[in-house]
Amino acid sequence: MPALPGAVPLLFVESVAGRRGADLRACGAPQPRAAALVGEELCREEIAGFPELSEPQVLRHFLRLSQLNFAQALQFYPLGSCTMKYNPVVNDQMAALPGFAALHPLTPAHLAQGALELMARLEGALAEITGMDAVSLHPAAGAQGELTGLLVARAYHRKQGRMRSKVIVPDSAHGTNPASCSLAGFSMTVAKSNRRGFLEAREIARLLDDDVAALMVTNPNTLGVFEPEIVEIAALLHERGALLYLDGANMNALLGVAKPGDLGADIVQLNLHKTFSTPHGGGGPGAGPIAVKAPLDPFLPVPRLKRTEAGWMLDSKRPDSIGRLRSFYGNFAMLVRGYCYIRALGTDGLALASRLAILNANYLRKRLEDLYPSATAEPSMHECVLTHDLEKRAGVSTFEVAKRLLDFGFHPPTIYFPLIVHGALMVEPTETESKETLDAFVDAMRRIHAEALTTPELLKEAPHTLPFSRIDEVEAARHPILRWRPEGEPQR
Amino acid sequence: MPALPGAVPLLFVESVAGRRGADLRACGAPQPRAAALVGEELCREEIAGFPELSEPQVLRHFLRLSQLNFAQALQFYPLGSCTMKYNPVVNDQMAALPGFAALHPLTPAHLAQGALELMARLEGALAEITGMDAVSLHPAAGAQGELTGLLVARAYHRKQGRMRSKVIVPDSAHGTNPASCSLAGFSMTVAKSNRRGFLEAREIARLLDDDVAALMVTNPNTLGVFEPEIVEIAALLHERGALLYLDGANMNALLGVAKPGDLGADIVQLNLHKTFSTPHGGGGPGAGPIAVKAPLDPFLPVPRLKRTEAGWMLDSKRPDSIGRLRSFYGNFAMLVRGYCYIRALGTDGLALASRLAILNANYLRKRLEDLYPSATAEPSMHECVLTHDLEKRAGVSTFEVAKRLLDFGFHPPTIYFPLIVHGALMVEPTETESKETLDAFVDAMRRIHAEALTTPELLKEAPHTLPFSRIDEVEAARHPILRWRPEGEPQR
Amino acid sequence: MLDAIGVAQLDDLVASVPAELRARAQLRLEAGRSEAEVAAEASALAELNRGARGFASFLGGGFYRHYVPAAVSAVLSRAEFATAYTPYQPEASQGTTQAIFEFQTLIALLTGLDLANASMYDGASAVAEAVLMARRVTGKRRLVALARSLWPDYRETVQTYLSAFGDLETVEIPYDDTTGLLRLDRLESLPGKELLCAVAGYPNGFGTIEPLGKIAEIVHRHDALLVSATAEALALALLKPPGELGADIAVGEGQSFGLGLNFGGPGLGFMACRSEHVRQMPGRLVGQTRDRQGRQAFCLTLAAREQHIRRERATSNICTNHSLCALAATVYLSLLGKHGLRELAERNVQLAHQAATRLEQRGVRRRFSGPFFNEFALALDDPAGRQTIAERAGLLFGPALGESYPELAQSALISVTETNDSQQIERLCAALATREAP
Amino acid sequence: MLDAIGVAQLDDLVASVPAELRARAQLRLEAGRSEAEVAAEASALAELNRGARGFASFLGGGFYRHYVPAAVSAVLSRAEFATAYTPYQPEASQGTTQAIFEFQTLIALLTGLDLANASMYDGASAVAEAVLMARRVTGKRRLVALARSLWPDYRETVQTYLSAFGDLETVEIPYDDTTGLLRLDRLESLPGKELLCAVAGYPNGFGTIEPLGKIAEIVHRHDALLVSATAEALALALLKPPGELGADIAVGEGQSFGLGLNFGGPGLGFMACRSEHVRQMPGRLVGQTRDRQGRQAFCLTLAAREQHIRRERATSNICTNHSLCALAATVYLSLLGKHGLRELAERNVQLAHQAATRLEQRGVRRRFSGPFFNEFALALDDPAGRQTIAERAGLLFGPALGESYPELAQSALISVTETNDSQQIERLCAALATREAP
Ligand SMILES: Cc1ncc(COP(=O)(O)O)c(C=O)c1O
Ligand SMILES: Cc1ncc(COP(=O)(O)O)c(C=O)c1O
Repeated sequence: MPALPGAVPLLFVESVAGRRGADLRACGAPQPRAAALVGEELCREEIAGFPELSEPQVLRHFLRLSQLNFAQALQFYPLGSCTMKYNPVVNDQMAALPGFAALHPLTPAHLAQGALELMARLEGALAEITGMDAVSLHPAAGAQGELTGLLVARAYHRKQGRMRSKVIVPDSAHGTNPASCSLAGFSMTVAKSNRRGFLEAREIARLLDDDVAALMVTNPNTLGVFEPEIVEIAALLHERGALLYLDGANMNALLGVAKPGDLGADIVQLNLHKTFSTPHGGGGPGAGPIAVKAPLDPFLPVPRLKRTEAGWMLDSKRPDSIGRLRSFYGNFAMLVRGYCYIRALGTDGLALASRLAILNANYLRKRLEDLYPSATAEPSMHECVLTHDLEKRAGVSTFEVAKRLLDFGFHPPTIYFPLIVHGALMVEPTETESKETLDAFVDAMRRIHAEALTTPELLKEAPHTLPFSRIDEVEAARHPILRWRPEGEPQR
Repeated sequence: MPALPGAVPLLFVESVAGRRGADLRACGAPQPRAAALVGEELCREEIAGFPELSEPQVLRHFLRLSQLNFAQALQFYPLGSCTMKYNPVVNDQMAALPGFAALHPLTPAHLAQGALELMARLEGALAEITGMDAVSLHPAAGAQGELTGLLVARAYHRKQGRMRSKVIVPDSAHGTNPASCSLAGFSMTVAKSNRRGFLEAREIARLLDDDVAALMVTNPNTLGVFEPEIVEIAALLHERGALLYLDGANMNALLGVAKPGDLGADIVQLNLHKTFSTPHGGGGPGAGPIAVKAPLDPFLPVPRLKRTEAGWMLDSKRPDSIGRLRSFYGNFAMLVRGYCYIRALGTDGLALASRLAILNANYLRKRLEDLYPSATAEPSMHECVLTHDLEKRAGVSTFEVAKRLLDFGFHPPTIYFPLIVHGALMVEPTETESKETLDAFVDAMRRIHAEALTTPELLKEAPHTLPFSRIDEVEAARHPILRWRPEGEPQR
Repeated sequence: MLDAIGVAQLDDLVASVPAELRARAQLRLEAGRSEAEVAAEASALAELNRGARGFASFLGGGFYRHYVPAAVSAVLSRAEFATAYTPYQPEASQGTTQAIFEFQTLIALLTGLDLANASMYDGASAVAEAVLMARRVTGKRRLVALARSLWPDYRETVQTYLSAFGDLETVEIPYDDTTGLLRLDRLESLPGKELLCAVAGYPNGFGTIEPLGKIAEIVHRHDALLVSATAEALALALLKPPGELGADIAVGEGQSFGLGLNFGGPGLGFMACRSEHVRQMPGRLVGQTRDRQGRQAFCLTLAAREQHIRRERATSNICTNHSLCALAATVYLSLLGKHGLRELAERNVQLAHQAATRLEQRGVRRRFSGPFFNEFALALDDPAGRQTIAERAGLLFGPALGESYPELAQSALISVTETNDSQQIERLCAALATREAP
Repeated sequence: MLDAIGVAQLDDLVASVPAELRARAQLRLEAGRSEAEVAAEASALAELNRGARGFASFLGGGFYRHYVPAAVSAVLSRAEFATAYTPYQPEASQGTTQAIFEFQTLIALLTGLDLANASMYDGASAVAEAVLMARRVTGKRRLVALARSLWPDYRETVQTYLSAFGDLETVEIPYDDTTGLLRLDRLESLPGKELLCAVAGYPNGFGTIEPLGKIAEIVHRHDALLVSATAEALALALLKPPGELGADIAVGEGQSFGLGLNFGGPGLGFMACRSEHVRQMPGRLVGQTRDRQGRQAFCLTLAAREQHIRRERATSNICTNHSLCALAATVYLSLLGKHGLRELAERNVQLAHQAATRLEQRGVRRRFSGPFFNEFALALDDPAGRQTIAERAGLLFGPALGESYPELAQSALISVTETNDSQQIERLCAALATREAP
């Protein structure tokens, strides 16, 4: 038990036979043996290796583990494309209200009107923010929103009697976009970004044919650039009967700045855990609502909210719907948070949030441009992609710059993405960081640049001040150990 | 912003003019100026120097500060006399229920029956545990319980027409005992513990006269020894019309083991934050109920719980009462926790808790006895007081042993207390620590002993691995700086 | 800051967005609210959900009412866990990565399979991903057999995920009308060479415990894979583990493990499989490794399966998963531990069987005879009418089965957990056995 | 472990307790309960407190209804703060010590005094300790003047604390029946040489704002100390600070600063004074210093005043204080900040004055004419009857003043905070102005 955060033994190693934590049984009369009731032959032995710990031990275990994490609430976390903004704690408090948290999903609608009303209001707000006609809160995350949107596109075309098989995706796209295309049964055609880092209408015109179901594009794109020809591109697509799918993961740049619907988008997914500030949870849960233009509404997944005389209900009788992609309707606990966030900021707050996010990104870009030039000359929106020449000059990689940043108490930016930029550092500061924090980050980045040239081993061996030194990821992949096994039992 | 926990600037230094966090005003029509309503001449200017920070900044500030603390939930914290046991988190959750947390103290009794019922049940449970007749939950902490108890004793004697002026307190007593005597207007007579570390009836007999109002004694005493002659002493006192005040701060040794009432106690205070596991909060809030024998009941502070036909109410019409020592009735939020704790453990759990606390203390004592002999040959109850010869052999003080323990991730024991033991280390492991933790502590203590003999500078300069090195307490007292002042403004 | 950038005002920064678009982007929402107002409004909405409190509930159907120990939320609310993201930088994420590694181990132990991933969205989507995974493993086969007794939303989700693939066909295996169990003979008679995988609930959508071992035998005879799908994960503490019975991929919903209800989301999809199939597995995986000092450490691994590396050839598009839910399950399972979890499962069985027996004594019969864990289908003349009567008596139960199974219009589910007690069971009996018309 | 110790069984360890005592110590409580059962039981008790929800409340009288920002509990629930103890080891307690130092500064700024301590139990006990402190400062004087307009529980607490000292006498300074303010003339006429200190509420127990500056002038003319006592700490954000007006010791209740109501406890006693009196101050004090590397650091200091060092000659017996409550206030005050706190105070004033005006328009008059912050006394024919009428209309107000002030049997307090709104005020007017008999 070290003084400072440090290694914590695995649960299974801390386990001591016979020890126990919570006991959830009610006291009561002795009962018939459960195995006898269910059928002895159906029942297992006790689970060998399952942990046996007291409640204080369990709590200490996880609290000590928590001490090993960086997190937005504690550190600047400018992970590009992830929008690690401050998550107001009141939103967590609201989601935990028994009226929400203890509500069973199959509660009769008339006993769940508050939850349904909240979702209806959220759908309305997201429609207004995106400039779209209909919203489904169904998808569990951005990627599932993408899949949902693409299946909607497929169903729409099919209903029109067209069986289109291709989706155009720019080379700068986030990995989920091509993966979603495959999952939705489309083949993917790659559109090249131009040298300035955006998509030209020309390129789309070149690729467009009657087999193209949609173009899937992120805007601002992954270089942080607002796609200047997007309206023209949308027109081209629509002319050929194709749809514009807008990946809304970067909506944090567009609140009150541009509505995807006005840009010509037919489908857009939102990542509530980014733009609408639901906490990221170490990798979810998030929520990935999708919004569509009216003609696509019939194809949205079931269930859908429906207003009846008796109030709101969830309707699954929608013949053209693509069906469902999960149980129930949406990651409700995250929807509560997103709803509260929108209410708190309101019209002006949301518009200001995007503008401040853009301000912060451009401030960082400007203050670092001599050492880490932007990958594009275009103005940045809410994030900027930086480059450097340290590899050439000092044999120091982006990866090593990132590791060194840890020593300064900053979570590194997203690295090596977008793929079209060599050694990219994708920095998204978000609007909730103060100028002082940005300045401190600038100082660290500048100092690291100097170190790279003078003492590159400092970077190569970083981090130096964390509870763990460089962790061997190659070894992990080469000899995968994906679970604990009792001493003596071989890993398989 | 360092990677690891480290210095956090003061709020006032982080402040930036014009920045703001929470805005609690409701939106609404513009209002008349408040100062005009109250009277301009009564109102102040804005508070120069008051912090101006955004909500994310405030949260990060305090989360980072939290990282600089040791705490029971994270570290072994064997602070003798303080009973730093595990605090079940469900108890915090219960205290935060709106039905408790949002209840105004002046709510009409018929709308607050749940709170009153809970307190009545708690009083009943504490009476049963202590073997006393009546309980008041009024005092805010142990020390206030002591004062309350002594004032009750004073009022009792006065009612009998006796104006007694002295209280006998053993030399081993906790500092609050003599201080409470003074505060209650008594002069203090010190009783000497014998060489085995307990109080002899002989000594009391020697000191007893008709001016003695009470003997105030902790049992088990601060050496962790059960006072063997306590029953005899009680009899002596009662014979002379004096009372036995039992400081119940060490009740964690006595649950289901011995009832103060059976030992002859007339008054006992309990520290809910110790025995009954309410969290210590960095120094409170706690709760210090007092329990008395029936003859003292009329003198208990007001209000008192009273059962009427309409249910429970708080009664302040008690002519013999000593009055009140605070507003309202008890640190209710702590009472909820203590109540839940007692319910969860129940008869057997409480009795086992004390026995395991005693087991753990004796285990540590035994495993360390060659290097750190116990200050007494008597058996230990829930804590043990250890000594050492490192000062003689290596010029290393108890203070330095304590500082070195920090490097091993352990909060040090209470040191230099009780005053009657030279260089004491007062170790109270509590029942909620596992054998593995105790063993790790033993290892650290043994290693430190070896270090003291071989590399004493390791101890003299400890701690080495914490965010802060040795902090200069002497300087703090010599030139007190008790608040931040704006740059340029002199400290006064 | 504007000066540093060299612009005059905030709006100059968005000049790359055509002015006309910006003008139209003006939001028509309400003005912002103070925290107190937002809290008051959300609380008022929460209060409107009368079904969330004051009822004795026997609702099941895929999400289960279990007590969540306070320590779970104490851990989940740690900002270090809640406000971190996917642990791309392992040195700054050992809390998250180790917890996931522990989660993977716990799921492997529960399912009796070699390994598990870091989480999926929920049970239904995990089943769909399992079918796609089975397809990658088995190659060119065409037929996906879904037990009709599988949860309806799981079946529908599989259908949606497969809808994009013209070359795949699903076939439904009926259930036995008496036992509520999958018809083994109908599985047997499938065109074996074309079978890719079969999916069976465990327990199934009637709460009934499928004979997984026998199903596996048939499926393996066809050289296909068996996917088991568990909605009530607590059952795995008592029932033989799917892996031991021959399931190749075990998926399910981990909501029972400390997540609460939350009106249906987030859930916790889990997925376990055999080592040899790991490279076809979707989702994040954490592996054990070492740091430079040789200390045991953990990091994301085998990312070559994933979208950010493999893009259109990834095993899935999943990116954000349900990491914090996996943490909740890890804490929950650690707290209950080997004995507590088993005893809790037993308690659920005891109460559910007590309810079934008491109802039977009052003339309300189980619809199916198969063995069950903590949920079972009742035969009821008029489920909706009964629900109304029950509701008046302060009771909730269901879902009614008619909407998903027209042939079971006179049937509804009852789920009994440790949150119920004998007295509630008696009230339920009274409500369901009374002759009163709704 | 028993082996290591060398005993055969657990009970051998308590052999030093006579067997007969042990036998009688057998507890007659109920058996232990599972966490779920304890939670269910406590929740049921909480539900019985109908007054905690569903009412529009105007209850005041020493504890005030203010919105507590969620960030406060997010910080307070950090185990590092909640489960630490008094920071005896500063190297392991910089979180707690720095927060206390910040708290001391905030209180000093609010009260306009040089410095403040780490906290007292509550407002009432802080007043009592302030009087004892004044006694240590002023030496052998005899007379403690308490404004009758001071909160009754504060007065009673002072009486209790002083009851042990035969050499001290308290004298009550009456209030002006029209203004509700302390009678300066009566203060003036006290035997000056014997006066130790005077204590006045600020605002006082009728919500009225005492002319502290004038009081100070008189008290100082007697060479005595002035103690100001504030129950509604929020008032200090708007009113001239007591220190500036001449108070020597400013004490009060900080519950308004993020603590919530909790049926009256814990509160947060605060105490501020002039530098020259610091060595007579009770309670913990944190001071700034440095560590070996010269980094700014904090530790408990001036402990020579305290019980663990000075024992029977300590300035107080206080040990455990209300540290976590002080942390709550520190977080709260930081969140609101310079502007937010002021605006909140203004909002309280506006609403309270709006209520007073609207009531007046409906014929319900203030009992006193003195200036007020967010609380005032009303003249009511039958306060208890009115409370019953109000309660039926979903309203709470009070306390009625008759119990503590027999001469004010026809009066009750109304407290109006930001948690109220115009609509609630109208409902209150309706309930208090109606002619309906209770
Ligand atoms: C541009 C972009 N699109 C899509 C996604 C996928 O969203 P999710 O992680 O919620 O599935 C991300 C998330 O990282 C993203 O950055
Ligand atoms: C033996 C003893 N008595 C009394 C007290 C005083 O209790 P409190 O700190 O709750 O005022 C303590 C606390 O440290 C103690 O250990």
